[in-house]
Amino acid sequence: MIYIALLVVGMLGAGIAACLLRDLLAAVVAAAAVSLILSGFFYLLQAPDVAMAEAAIGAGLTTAIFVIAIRKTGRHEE
Amino acid sequence: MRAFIGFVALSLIAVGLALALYHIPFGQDRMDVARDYLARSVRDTGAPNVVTGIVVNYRALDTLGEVTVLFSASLGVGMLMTWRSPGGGRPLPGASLIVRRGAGFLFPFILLFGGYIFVHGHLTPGGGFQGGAVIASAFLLLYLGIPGYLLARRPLAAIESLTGITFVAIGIIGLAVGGYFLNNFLPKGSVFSLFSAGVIPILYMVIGLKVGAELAGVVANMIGGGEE
Amino acid sequence: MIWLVFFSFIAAGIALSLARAGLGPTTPDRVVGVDGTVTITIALMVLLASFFDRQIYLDVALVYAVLGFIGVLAVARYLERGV
Amino acid sequence: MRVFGEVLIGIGTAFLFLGGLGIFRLLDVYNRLQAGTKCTTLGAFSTIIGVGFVHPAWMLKAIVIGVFILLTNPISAHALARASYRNGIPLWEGSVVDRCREFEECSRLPKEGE
Repeated sequence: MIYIALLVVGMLGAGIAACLLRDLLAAVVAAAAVSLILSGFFYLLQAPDVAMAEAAIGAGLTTAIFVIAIRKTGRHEE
Repeated sequence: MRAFIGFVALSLIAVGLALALYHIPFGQDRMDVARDYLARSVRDTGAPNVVTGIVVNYRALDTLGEVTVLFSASLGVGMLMTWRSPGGGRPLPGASLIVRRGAGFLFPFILLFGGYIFVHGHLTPGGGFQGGAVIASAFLLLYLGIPGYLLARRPLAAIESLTGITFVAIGIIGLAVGGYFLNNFLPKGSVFSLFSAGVIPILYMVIGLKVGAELAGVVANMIGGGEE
Repeated sequence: MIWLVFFSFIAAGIALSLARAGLGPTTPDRVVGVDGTVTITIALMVLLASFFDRQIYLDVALVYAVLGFIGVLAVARYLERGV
Repeated sequence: MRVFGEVLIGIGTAFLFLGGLGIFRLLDVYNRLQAGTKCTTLGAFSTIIGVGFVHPAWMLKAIVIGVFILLTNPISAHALARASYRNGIPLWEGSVVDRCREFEECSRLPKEGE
């Protein structure tokens, strides 16, 4: 139970950080952390199919696509 | 001011969700359909993985829709980003020797792993979408490790189109043989063996190749896009 | 009983790495925190597969072991102006 | 066999905890990367092989996972360390040796925005 509470707190903190950070690269890293903890959650709830989809998409592809988009636009939010 | 409005809207949504979910007891199945699927799926489809049985057999038409959505998203990215040399002609600093060699060494293994995931989609967790994402990640690794790498566009488009046609063709054969679209017309085989579950492995291979080609196309378009 | 010890160690490791990801003054610090969390999570997933006694759950850990470094590599190549 | 596997898991989880502690407590990016790569790689490898010993039928897949961790973790750590050094992220002020400065490979990049 306490482990699940820890995971929930971590995921909430990372999600709020992803919204509030002005440095978009750091926000992307926070979003990657959200995806990681979410995948762990699906795993704990014994849904390995969904956990695997979240892992395959969230580990490499979304981070890289966000990073490329930041390269094309700008790193800091006004 | 904008942050305040956003906060109010978010709390309204949260209160609404809490009110709506308050009366539903947690952890009990509220629907008979789930129990029905669990009881019948293995016998009907021949796939021990119930999720696969639902996604590619009972709800295969919805899967066709999903693949189409992904296709149009890839098309949109391709229309927004033009196909040009990486970085818009700006010379890119090369990756170090370790990254280059590592990317080249790991690439075939990651491709093989993606293939393993979608071929074994009816036996183990995972399937076409997951395997396709893994294959696209392999190409992304090449882009990251080897600056100036360009994916050949023509085979990519050919794979996308051919797999889409194959999906629909399997559906129409099912319509001709069994009376409804995407009917599982092949013999089921014995449960837990690789060649079993009728058309499910074939459909998952088709979906995996299609998703992999589409996501790799998205990555290629994003990286190779112009800078104007 | 012994599983409780293992899971406590791993939970402490995840909490400390995530705290570094939250605190880290520079972006590479945060990436280091998330990268450490990925590695610890792979071990956690394998342990949980052993705990649930389901072999097929190992595949999820395998996906993370294969793909976990691509995100870090993407951020590193961005910092090198290589993307 | 089972006891041996559990001993390996114990060693591995202890190293994972120490790796997390190192990531949290050490003082600059490079030291943290040291803890976050060496320690957690050894910890995860030991844990996974330990699970393979507890369930002998899983050994093959456990070895595959472990080998992938051993192959991929150093690549990302190396790329991150090089990128942060070339971006001019400072070493801790008490550091006594900086061999990377002598090589052309580690030349500083121009500031963001050229």
